[in-house]
This record gives sequence, C-alpha cells and structure tokens, in this order.
Amino acid sequence: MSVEQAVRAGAPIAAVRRARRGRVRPGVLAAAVLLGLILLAALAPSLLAHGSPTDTDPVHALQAPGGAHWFGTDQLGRDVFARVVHGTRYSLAIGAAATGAGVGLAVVWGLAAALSGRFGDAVLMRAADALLALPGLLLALMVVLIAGKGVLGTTIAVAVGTAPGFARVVRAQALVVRRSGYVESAVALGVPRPLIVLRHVLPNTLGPLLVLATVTLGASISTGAALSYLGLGAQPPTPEWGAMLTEGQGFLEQAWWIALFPGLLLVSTVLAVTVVGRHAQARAEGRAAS
Amino acid sequence: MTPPHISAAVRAVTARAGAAVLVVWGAATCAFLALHLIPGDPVSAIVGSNALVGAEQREEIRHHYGLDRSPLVQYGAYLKQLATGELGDSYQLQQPVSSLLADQIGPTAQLALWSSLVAVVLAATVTVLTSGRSRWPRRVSSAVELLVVSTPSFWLGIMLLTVFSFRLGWLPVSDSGDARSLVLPVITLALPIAAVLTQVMREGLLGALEQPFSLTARSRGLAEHTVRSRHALRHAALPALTLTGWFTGTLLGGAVVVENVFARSGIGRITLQAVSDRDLPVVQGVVALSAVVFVLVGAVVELLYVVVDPRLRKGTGVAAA
Amino acid sequence: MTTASTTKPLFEVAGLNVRFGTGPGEVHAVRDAAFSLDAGRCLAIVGESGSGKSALARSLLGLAGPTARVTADRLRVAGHEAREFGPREWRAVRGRRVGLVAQDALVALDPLRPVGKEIAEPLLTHRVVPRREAGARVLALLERVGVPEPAERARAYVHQLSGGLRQRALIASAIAAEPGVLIADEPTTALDASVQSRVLALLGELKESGTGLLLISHDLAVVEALADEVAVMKDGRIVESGPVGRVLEAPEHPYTKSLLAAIPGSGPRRERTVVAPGDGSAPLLDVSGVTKVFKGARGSRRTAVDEVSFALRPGEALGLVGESGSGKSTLARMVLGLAAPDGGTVELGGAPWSGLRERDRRERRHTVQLVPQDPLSAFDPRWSVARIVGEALATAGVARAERRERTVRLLKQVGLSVEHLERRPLALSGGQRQRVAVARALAPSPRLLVCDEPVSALDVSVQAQVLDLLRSLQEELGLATLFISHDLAVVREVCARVLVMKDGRIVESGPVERVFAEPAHPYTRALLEAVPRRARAAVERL
Amino acid sequence: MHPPHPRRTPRRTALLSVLLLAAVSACSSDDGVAPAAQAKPRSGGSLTYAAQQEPDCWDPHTSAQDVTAFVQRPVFDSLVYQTPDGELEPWLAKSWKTSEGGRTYTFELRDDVTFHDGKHLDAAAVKANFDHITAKATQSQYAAGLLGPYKGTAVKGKYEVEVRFSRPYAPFLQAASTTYLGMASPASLKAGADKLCAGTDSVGSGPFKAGAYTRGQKRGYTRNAAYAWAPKDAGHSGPARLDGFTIRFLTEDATRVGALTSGQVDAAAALPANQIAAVRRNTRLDVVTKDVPGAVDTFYLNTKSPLFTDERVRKAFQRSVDLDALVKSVFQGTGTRAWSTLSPATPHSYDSALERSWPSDRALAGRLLDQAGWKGRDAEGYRTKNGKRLTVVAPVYGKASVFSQAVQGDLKKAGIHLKLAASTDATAVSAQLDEGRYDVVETSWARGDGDILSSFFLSTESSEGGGHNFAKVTDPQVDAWLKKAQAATSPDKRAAYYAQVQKWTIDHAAVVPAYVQKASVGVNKKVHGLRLSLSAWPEFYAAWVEAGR
Repeated sequence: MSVEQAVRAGAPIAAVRRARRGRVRPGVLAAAVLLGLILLAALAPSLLAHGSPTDTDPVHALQAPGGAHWFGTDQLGRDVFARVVHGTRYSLAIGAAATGAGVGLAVVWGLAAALSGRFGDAVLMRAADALLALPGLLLALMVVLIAGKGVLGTTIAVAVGTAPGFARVVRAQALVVRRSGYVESAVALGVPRPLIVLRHVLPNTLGPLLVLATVTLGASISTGAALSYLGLGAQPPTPEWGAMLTEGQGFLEQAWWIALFPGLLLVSTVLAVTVVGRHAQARAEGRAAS
Repeated sequence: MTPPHISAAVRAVTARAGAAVLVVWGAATCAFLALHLIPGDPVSAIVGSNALVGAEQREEIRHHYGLDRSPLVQYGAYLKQLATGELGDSYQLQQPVSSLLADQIGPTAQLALWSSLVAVVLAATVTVLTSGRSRWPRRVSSAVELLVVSTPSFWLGIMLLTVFSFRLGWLPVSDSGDARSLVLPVITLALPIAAVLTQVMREGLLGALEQPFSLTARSRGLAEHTVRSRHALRHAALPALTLTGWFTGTLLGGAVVVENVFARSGIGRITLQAVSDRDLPVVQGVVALSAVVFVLVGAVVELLYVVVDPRLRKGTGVAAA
Repeated sequence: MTTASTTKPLFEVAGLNVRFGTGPGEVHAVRDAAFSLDAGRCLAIVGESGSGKSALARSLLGLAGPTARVTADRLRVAGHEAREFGPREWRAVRGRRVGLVAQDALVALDPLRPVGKEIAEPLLTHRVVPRREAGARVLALLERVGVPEPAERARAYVHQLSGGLRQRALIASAIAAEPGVLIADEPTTALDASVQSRVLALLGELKESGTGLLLISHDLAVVEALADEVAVMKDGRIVESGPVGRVLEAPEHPYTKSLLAAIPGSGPRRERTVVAPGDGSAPLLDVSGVTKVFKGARGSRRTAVDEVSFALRPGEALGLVGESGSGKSTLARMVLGLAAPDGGTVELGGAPWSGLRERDRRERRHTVQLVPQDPLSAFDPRWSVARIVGEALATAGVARAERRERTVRLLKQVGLSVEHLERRPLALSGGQRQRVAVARALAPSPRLLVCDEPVSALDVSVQAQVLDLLRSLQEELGLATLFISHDLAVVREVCARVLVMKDGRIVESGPVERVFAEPAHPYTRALLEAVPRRARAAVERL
Repeated sequence: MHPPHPRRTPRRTALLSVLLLAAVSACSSDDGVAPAAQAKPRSGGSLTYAAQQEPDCWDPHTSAQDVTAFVQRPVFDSLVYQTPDGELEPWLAKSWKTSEGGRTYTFELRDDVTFHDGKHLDAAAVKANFDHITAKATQSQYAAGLLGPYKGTAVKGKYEVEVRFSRPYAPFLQAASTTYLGMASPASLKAGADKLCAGTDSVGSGPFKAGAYTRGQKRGYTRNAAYAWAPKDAGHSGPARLDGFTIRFLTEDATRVGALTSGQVDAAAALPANQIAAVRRNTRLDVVTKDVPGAVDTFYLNTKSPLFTDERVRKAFQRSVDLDALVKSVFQGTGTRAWSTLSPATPHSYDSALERSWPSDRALAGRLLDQAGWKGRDAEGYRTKNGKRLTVVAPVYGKASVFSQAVQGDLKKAGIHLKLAASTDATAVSAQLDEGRYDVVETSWARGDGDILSSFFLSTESSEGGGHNFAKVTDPQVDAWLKKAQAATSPDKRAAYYAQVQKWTIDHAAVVPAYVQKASVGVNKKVHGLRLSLSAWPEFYAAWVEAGR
C-alpha cells in the first residue's frame, strides 16, 4: 500500500513510517538480552552468584575487584557481586511491584473518572490533584512511616506516588476512546455498556500507555533508591541496590566499587526496560495506527 | 442582568477557586490522616529518645500541644489554624511554623525558580538541536536523557560535587552569600526535569514538522531551522505544558534531596527532618504551602496554555463568513 | 534571478520519476512524467488518490519529502534547470517564483499565529517589501483575494475564519511574493459547493492576470471550470493529455472514459421503483417537531435542529441535503438514538424512540443501523473484519457456530470475499472499508439504514460502486434508507424523495425530480446553481 | 585599636591560594608544598568550622542535644571549668565549699564579670538561672535532670550564693561545668521559649557573642572584647584571638569532607572512619582526635530476660565475639577496643586492670553453650535447644550501625543469631525497653563523670523512669558501691568504688564493652590552638589562624 494511499486513509505519516521501520535493531536486542539476565538474577540469584550476600568477613573488607571477588568487597567484607545479584530481586520488586500497583490503581481511578458523570469525574480528579499537590517524596516519607520501612513500605510509597499522575493520563486517553467512532458504533449496535468498556475502552486506553508504564518503572526504581538514601528504604543487611548505593557513597574516595556496581546495574536495568518498552510501543502503534 | 460572557467568566474563576480550595483541603486532610495513622505516641517524638523526661512531664507536654484532645477536635482546630494562616508551633524547633517557613521559603523558591528556568531553556534548545534531519544527534541525546532520568538525583548531586567542587574547586559547596553555590544544586534539580521535558517536546516538534502548515512554511522559502524555531517549537510547547502537575511535584520532591546533599537551607530540609521527628505542625504547614503553590502554578500554566494556543481563548468564536 | 519572461515556459518537465523508500518497500509514485506550462495558462493534473499527482506537484518545489528520490531528464522550473538546485537555490525559487496553495487552510496555515503574520512571512523571507510596509502590503493582498474588512481579519486566527475566507487567506499568502506560477493542490475540495465556485472564480482571475496555474484535482468538474490543458494520471503515469475540451468531450484512453462515466448524475438516470408514499402503512420513522440546542462558549446557545418534522415509510429512500453546519448530522444522530432531542419526539416502528433510557432502547436497536462517513474511525483499530462483523452478529443473537458462515455470506452480499476476513481495517482500501461498514450494518437485518455522507471520503470511481451497492440492497431487502449528503448529485442517484436543510430547518421537500427541475426555495436554487456544469448538463439533457 | 582591615580579604586570599593548591595537588603528588615556618600566635582573622549536626533548639537550659552544648559553649560561661583531662577549676566562681554532708554548695563569685548586654553577674543572676532551669514552664529536657535532687538557691551576699540539695549530690560540680548549666543574662531568660530556642536571644558572658544565624546554613560568632575572666588552664587569657568564626552545618559526610579537602572550610567535625587516613595523607590538613568520656559503646545484656538469666549463656555471648578484629577492620585501625563500660577518658573512674582480662575465647563459649543445653544446630548453622534457635533480640532506634552488622556476622559463626530489630518509631523502641522485651541493648553515653555508672547499674534507674539500667542489675552490693561513690568527696575513694562496680559487671557478664567512642576533627594546618574539650568538642577560645595562608 503506497505512502500516498495510507495518507489518504487518514493514518498519520509518522505512524506509518515508524511501522515500516519495525525490524529489530541491535540496540533493542542487547537490551532484551540484558533484561533476560536481570530477570534470571531476580528469580534464581544463586545460579549466577554462589557466595552469600550477607556473610561478613571483616578481615578482607574493602578489597578491589579481582579474581576472588569480581566486584570487590564492601566495608564489612561482603562480596559485592553476590549482593548486587541477590539485590536484583528487591530493586525489581520495588520497581515492578510499585509500577504494577501504581498503574493498576491509576487505571481503575482514571477509567472511573472518565466513565462516571461530571460530578464523579470532578471529585476523583480533585482527589488526584490533592495527592499530586503533596511533593512526591513527602508523600512517600509519610507512607513509609505508616506502612513501615523496608521493601514493602517503599513499594507502597512509590506506588502511591505514581498513581495520581498516571490516573490523569489514563482518564485523558479513556475520554478520547469514549468519544471515538467505534464506541459510538458499538452503542448503535446495542452492545451493553459493560461489554463496550471491556472490549473497546479498556484495551484501547491501555495500549498507548505501555511506554509510559516502562518509563514509570525506571522512575520507580530510582525513587526507591532515593528513599534508601534518606534512610527509609530497605534496611541493612538487605542487599537492595538503593541501600547499597547509599552505603557505598560514603566510601567513594577509597572503595569506588561498592557504590559503582549497584549504580551501574540500576541505570542499565532502567535503560533496558525503557528501550524494550519503546520498541514494543512503536511496534504496537505501527500495527494499529489509531 | 450582567452580559452573559461576564457572568460566565466570573463563574469560571469561582469554579477554579473552589477547586483550588478543595485541593488544598484534600492535601491537608491527607497529611493530617497520614500523620495520625503513624503508630507511636507523638510526645515521645517531641521529646526524642535520649531526653531525661519523667512521666508527668510527658503529660504536661501532651496537654500543652493539645494532643490529649480527641482526633476530631484536633482536626477542627487544625483546619481553623490553616484557614487563619496561624500554623501553630513546631514541636522540635519550638518556633512558630509560619515564621519558620517564611524565612526558609526564600532559598527553596530561589532554587526552584532557577531550576525551572534552566530546565525549560535547556529542554527547548536540545529539542531544536536534536530534531534536525540527521538521526544520530537524536539517538545520542535520547540515550543521555534516559541515563539522566534513571540516575537517582542524590547520586547526580554527589558526583557533580566531587568533581566540580572538591576536585576542581571551581564552585563552593553551599555559601548562601555566594551566588556560585547555586550552580550545582540547580543543575542537579534541573537535569532530570529537562530530560523528560525534552523527550515530550521533541515528540511534539517532530509531529508539528509533519503537519501541512510546515509544508506551507517551506513552500514560502523558509530554511528548515526557521520552520523549526518559528513554527514547530511553539507547537512542541503544548504537550510540555500538560506536565505541570508532575513538574511542580518533582521540583518540590527533588528539593528535599538536593538541599540535603548540598547542605542548603530550605523547606525541603525541614520537611525531611520534620517527618522523621514526627513534627506534625511543620509537616502540615509544608503540605498546606506546597498545595497552595501547586494550585497557583496550575492556574499560571493554564493561563500560559491559553496564551500559546489561541484556539482555547474564550472570546474567539467562529466569525461569520 | 531574472523575472520570468512571458515567452519561456514556467515549467518544462520531461522523464520525471519520483520514488519513495528503498528495497522491497519502494513505491514508484511518478513514472516518466512530461509536461510544460506557460504563463497565463492553467494545466490540470487529474487522477484518483494514489495516482501520484501530489508527489509530482511537490517535486516541482523540491518538497517531495526526505525519503523521496526525484530524477528527471529535464526539470526546468521558472526558467532554471532544477536538477542542479541545492537547498539555497530551491529556497530562492519557493514562494518567489512558485507558490503553493494546499487543500485545507485550517491546517495549512499555522493555527497559533495570526493570519496577517502568515501572509507577511513570504514578503519578509524574500525581502519583497521593507518590514515597515509589510502590514500595508498584507491588507492589499487580502483585498486582492476578496476578503472583506482585511484589517480585522489580518489580526484574527485561522480557526476564527469561515472555510471560504481561510482559503482566500491561504491564496493571499501563496501570491504574496508575486510568484510566476501557482501550484494548487485540491484547492477547493474542503469547501462547500456554494463557497467552492467563488474561490474557483478567484483562481480564474489570477490566471487571467498572467499567473501560471498547475491545478491538482480528482474532481473533473473543478478541472472543467479552470483548466486550459488537462493531463490524466493513473498509477504514476500520464495516460492522456491535451486541451480540456477535447479530453472531456472525446476521451481516448479507457481510464479517462471510466472516470467521466463515474461522475454522479452524469450517466443516464436509472428508473427507481418508487414505493407509493400513500400506501397507507404506518410510517417506519416519524420525526415530529424535533429541536436540538447546543450551549456554546461563554453561555452562547446555537440551535442546530429547529422544529424538524418528517416521516419515512418502510422501503422508502429519503435524501437529506444541506451544507456543513446545517444540522443534518445532528438530526441523523437523533434518529439513531445517539443524541437526545431538546424538543419534539422521534418514533420508530410506531413506538417512542427518543426519550427512552438506553437499556429500554437496546432491544430495538437492531431495527436502525448506521453507515458512517469515515469507516476507519468507526472500527476498533485492533480488530479484524471477521471480529467486527462478528460482534454485530453476536449482539443480534446469532449463535457462535453460525456466525462465521453468516459473516462470509454478508461479505459476499457487499462484494467482498473470504480473503478479507482476517485483514485489519488499515490494510483495506477506502472502498473496501465502506463495504465492511455496510456488511456490519446489515448484520442485525435492520429495517432502516441511516447513511451519513457514506461516499464523500471516497474517490469518484469507488463512490459509484458503493452507491450501486446501496441501491441494489434497497431494492433486494426492501430497506428504508435515510441518505445524508452535501452532494445533490449523489442524493439524486439513490433517493426518491429529498429534504433540503438550512440552519437547522427543512426549507424544501418533495420528489427528487421535481425538486431538481423546479426548486421552489431560493436556497435550493443556489445549491443547484453550485453543482458543477457537467452534472447539471446531464440533467438538462434529460 | 589594630588597623581596620576588611575581614573579607584574608578569606579571599586564602580561597585563591587554596584554589591554586587544590589545582596543584589535584594533578601532582603532595610533596610540592613546603612546610610553613613555625608562626607565632597572633590575634585577628577568622575561621570556618563545618559541624555535622544542627541543633533543633539553641537553648542549653531546655535542649537535650549535646550539639547544643557545643555550639553555645563560646557564648555561655559556667561557674566551674573542667579541663580537657577532667580536673575541675574555678571559672565564674572564684572558690566553692560543700557543707551538710555534700547537700549544700556555697560559691564565691568573681565581681568583674559582665554579660554581653552589659548587665553585671552577681549571686541573684546565678539564682535566676538555676530557678529558670528547674521551672516547670521551661520544660527542660536535660539541664533540670543534671541538677538532680535540687531544692533551691539562696543569695548569701552580692557575690556569694548557696545551692541546696535534698540528698548528697557529688556529681553537681561536674554538671555545673557543662554549658547546660551555663550562666545566661537574667534579662534574656524572659525572652520566651521560642526566641531562646531560635538562638536569636543567646546572651551570655562568654568570649564570643552570638552573631547572625541562618537555619540550615550557618551561625556566626564575634569576639567579646571585654572578656577578662577566662579559667586558668583555658590556654589563653583576655579577649579571644579570633575576630570571630563561623559554624556551617554540613550534614552530608561527603559534602563536609569535600569542603575540608578543597579548603572551603578550615575544620570539619565527625570525619567518617574511612576518610581519616585520606585526610591525614593530605599535607595541608591534620586530624585531631580524642576519646569521648563516659560510657563506651557497650552491649548491655538483659539479666532478667528468659535467655540471659543463665549466666553461662551470658558469658558465652561475652566471649564469642572477636572484638579486636572487628574494631580494627570496621574503623580501619582508627578505633580503640574497650574493656570496661567506662571510657579511659573518664576522670578518676576508669579501672585499667580490666584490660585484656576477658579475651574472646570461642572454644570456652562453645563449651558453656553446650553445658547450657544449646547443643543442636539448624540448617543455617545456628545453635538450637529443643528445636528453638538461639536468638538474641537487639532493638535498634534508626538504622543498625555498620559495627552492629559486623558483630551480627561474627556471632553467626558462633551459632548465635543476633536479631537487629531496627525501627524509626521512638515510642515502640522505648516501650520495648520499658517492658524488658529484649535480650541485649547496644548504646553509649558521653559524660565527664564516673557517676554515669549509677544511671546504668543503680537498681532504681529503671528504663521507665528515664534511667539506663538496661542490664536490669538489681544487686544491693552494686547499689551500695554507687551510693558511697556519690557521697564520697575525695576522687580516689570514688575511683575505688567505681572500679569494683566495673569488675562486677564484667565478671557477671552483664555487659560486653566493645569500642571507645572517638571524636575526630579534620583541621587545616593554618589553624592552631583548636583543642578538644573533655567531652571531645572543639574549644574556639584559644584558637588562632596564620595570616595569609
């Protein structure tokens, strides 16, 4: 089908051109492989790292990366490589769980606002504004104090932090879908309202938000690390990347490896997730050039 | 009877003011509930863990701060305080919260304003520079943006400090008298915001370049970069303006970390201290303040939105043929 | 750059090829095109969408797009060989030597800048006048293109102007730097018929005053009104060219012939078996005194439909004609129960239809179905054809087992086949998509079909096929149809009776032939007047 | 009057030179800088000191924070001065005597002391201060506690004042030497709690006046030119040498240390253990360290908890941890191993005989645990007794320290599971302590007097009453020693009693002393005379700065 015809048919040129360029690029492949490794580390860390992440060995503290310890040892002589690998589970938990919970809450919130009448919509959106009015970190601090420190507290705090902003985006997208031609045709056909929401509104609202969710995943892991920095995240001796970053940051001058490797893993995980997310969205958008 | 468009405008303003009050009330109530849900007795938070204070003195303190009243009564008193702007005394610092916030808002506002300016200018320039014909500047820039977004801000701050302040000694750490001490904190706060703004603006700008009015502009003999800066950039600003809620939230949240790393005085630092010390009046004062700021910024941006996009202006109905 | 001398041709093109993309995905949009255009003359390039006419026009400005590869034996633009043009040379030509008038000014002018500034841009870019005098020159240009109160209009934004005014402003911006030739790419397609003729007259005046005009259009009527020579394009190749009289009256190439035959109302009038209105059966649809008011910005109220009443017998084909903004679409949505009237009632099959709760209305929804204008937005982008039609069948209560077989039967009924089952809407052509929309509408075997501008988004040739389909379905299934269109010629093809709407009110109604022959209301006369000569000639020949 | 030179120039030249030095030292090795000639002490110039913590409340009479005492020491003088090695000598009080068996103290005041607001110091001023501290409205969180069984103060003469207690209270003199019982101008006491707490109304008689203060940023001090009543051993007499100095609050370790190494501040407090070596290597900097007196970082074993009622298990816990190795690695050689609850720096109380008297002996610990029935081993190698794992519960307020985690790791090798229950909820932790739901508490308490032992081991000093008897020692013999020590007037007699208490707690394995708290301050070599007081906080009175560098 020629570019001309596609244009005539109303599909924006950008979407069509992007669809055409959908074959997998090397960058995306590398990101996918890295993501696979990270998932493996989260699910079965002992496969990748034999040592225990919490065994202390003060005599061999602060050893530089070398044969015995690939990533060196920290101030208590613990093997940094084992801690980074075993830490994947906690950081991913915070990132994935928080994003999942945040996005889930946001979808329900946004859809309810878009589908209910003017009054329901106003109340829900003002509530979202109220939460957005609290600086993200302040909200997180308070939630952690209620839900308790550690991985669970941080996850809930980050989820509650992301939900209101995301809810606004879901609502906006849902409103666009609700006014679309195919929803109106479904009404004309006599399809009952809940079925319309399930078959048309929900899938078409979530599709475009896929990339936003991946970017939120990146931001969630980063916020989790910030909470650890403020002393509210995972508690010692849990090998969570954010907590390791905080502890390691004190030794930057002399034992740079304690902070560098968790930081490196954190950044590359976020990069990998975002690149794969962007690619998935470009492909989805190419196919369904709505 | 006032002409229709005047009463409508008044109605619009009152509606927005009403919504603003609702938002501030909502935020304040969230803070009140959150702090009262926190387990533990606030008096021991006031007294701190290493004080030599007997039991009956604890009761004295409890009564002094009215913590012995029922939560509902406390909530009522708290709302009255909020309305009158008299926010009570901080437990830890034993100073009126209003005066405390008043002299601490200066540095934070200075940091926030400069960071916003730098973020927006940086985002606009990078957007125009990287949306040219050749693809590699865009790829490099988006990689850097992703890197900045996913680096925790405290890490960024400490890296900048170690290199520019301690190793090279170009910039002082935090001497409020010396303007140069503002440079690093502003960069630390502005970079992540600019990174996200650039991604959104570039998407907007590339979209605008494929619109028919860009083709018309080119058909008038304009050079590509003029089409980008004179026509497309303005269209790129529209999606960026929708990010206000996130923008203000990140600014205030980021300030907490940046002020801590760069040892700058400001609201952020007090907030962190107040929350961990369970200093209720200060936290509630900060929440009220940030809610008001959020609403004000929201209103300003809504005005900006109408300035940029004339289609939204009220008085511009379709003129007859 | 010498100003274009009157003798040398404005465009001299030979062996022009335009290709998009590379490898398997390559599209060869223009193949060996050759033509020339002199000052004061108009060459029209006619062809359907996908024929490559737009790609050709843009390549003359070097604006065919980043992925385009333009090659030619000769490409002389305004007296210079364009093949060696670098970006700087092209910029010197664009606007100063060659002007472009796009299809829809609403999107072709920057919506965020005042119209005056847009018109002044070419003046300042080519330094035609010093900055001080630009303002005055803009007002002169607006006057030149017939825009009333130019000072006020220059300050306005493009969305504040009506369709006709916007297009005139766009033309003013194109001729601002006094180019020797204008390329007009579908200049009046977005306009209503009445406004269309006045803008065409303006283009004619410009041609008379010596400006060359390269007209790109799919509408032969527009070509007939303006062009001196015409070139017909099909799949990137110029299949026929010559003086307009010769080509339109005695076309040689079969494709040109089929194009001419497809113009609605031009062919011999086929007899319609008209169901006698007075056969006594209760009206299928009874609209009485229906009103709909929209609350606009700042409390202003706009009456879209004002006290409309009409009846529709089973099997009858009723036309509803009016320009954009006349309220015909709002009326259609009320008939479909998608919008609630503020006054008056709608009855369907003898029972009340408006004013019901959606739940009560749902069982009888199968009696009335919609054929939309733009089927692409009426289908869920992620669904295949099978699933789209399947959903309609499921809602009508067809068991899952039979559904696939019934879908195939419906597709055949509308002229499609099994191989379209698994395709997605985007992978179909405009005509095929419209056929799927009809198949979906037929699924619940309705008694009334509401068609809202069903063919206006299609090419002329495809229009004819879809109209034939609708006509045959009416006769075969005894379907009642409410046919809404801005195009009188199309309505005449399909309907027995017609209502003419203006500003929310029905100003005239009656059998099609009577309304066409002796229009009673002045507005209907103006509408008929605006129908391009070719269609009207056919009526006179009757 | 010395020539008026703008205060900023020395700072700017210093900064410029530092920039050059920083650039030089950044790329070349450190030997490029020639050692400065031994300069003579001079008056003039100023210095900047980076503190780790900012006081919440600046009023020493109410605040419980030790940083408040440090930042207000230059402003408030006290009746008695305690020298860095613990001796008490006259200050605002020329002389003092005790009567009625140590229940009454009579002070002979100096007559030449004026406050910063020009008011004169006399007996009435001293009475006003003590009455203000103990007044209910003041809600003092620490100073009132230091006054213990205070009954009242009587003005005997213009410069003679008598302080009375309900029972003999020996620690009063040492308490009177702290800033908490410092003398403020009576007029300033009426300024109200919020002004005093905000630090804007600190009016004392000290060598420096309180200058400008920006919360979260810095506090300035200017020389009190009229100062002429410094104590004998303060290292200087007459007005202070510095024109003034600034304390900047840099809470983030990396920022504070970086500011010191890049010369933006002249001294920095609380150097993290791993930075001390780096700062020492820097030729322009020096590290001043001092042991903190009072109770060292010790594990107090709850002798009444189900697990630790059995002394054999307590002894096994005491002897399992290889503390020498842990202290050396965690503090990278800068830490000092502790053998008694008291720090060696505590005057007239530390019992050096305990050193090396109970070395770590994992074999002995193993045998004791076997005897106590903890024979089994679970999957992770912890010892079990009829199925239950040997778990020692240790409540922690805030974050568990690196040292605690190291001890946890070491105990695991001995099969003992040290459960570090960390929480930021102060109330939950104090409730846990009050109700005895714990096996061990690791804590330390700075105090310039051996009497700290009473608040840790006197049976009446229970946790509910605000005391520190976490080991729940209720032994009449120990109580007797402590009471006698409080009543004893001669230091040697007090030392003897305290020695017996220390030996008892080690022999009965009620405590496991770990390491001596150490204050380490990084100082630029151009700063001289900055010495650490007994409580290991810097004293600015005698400090001076070389010109030009």
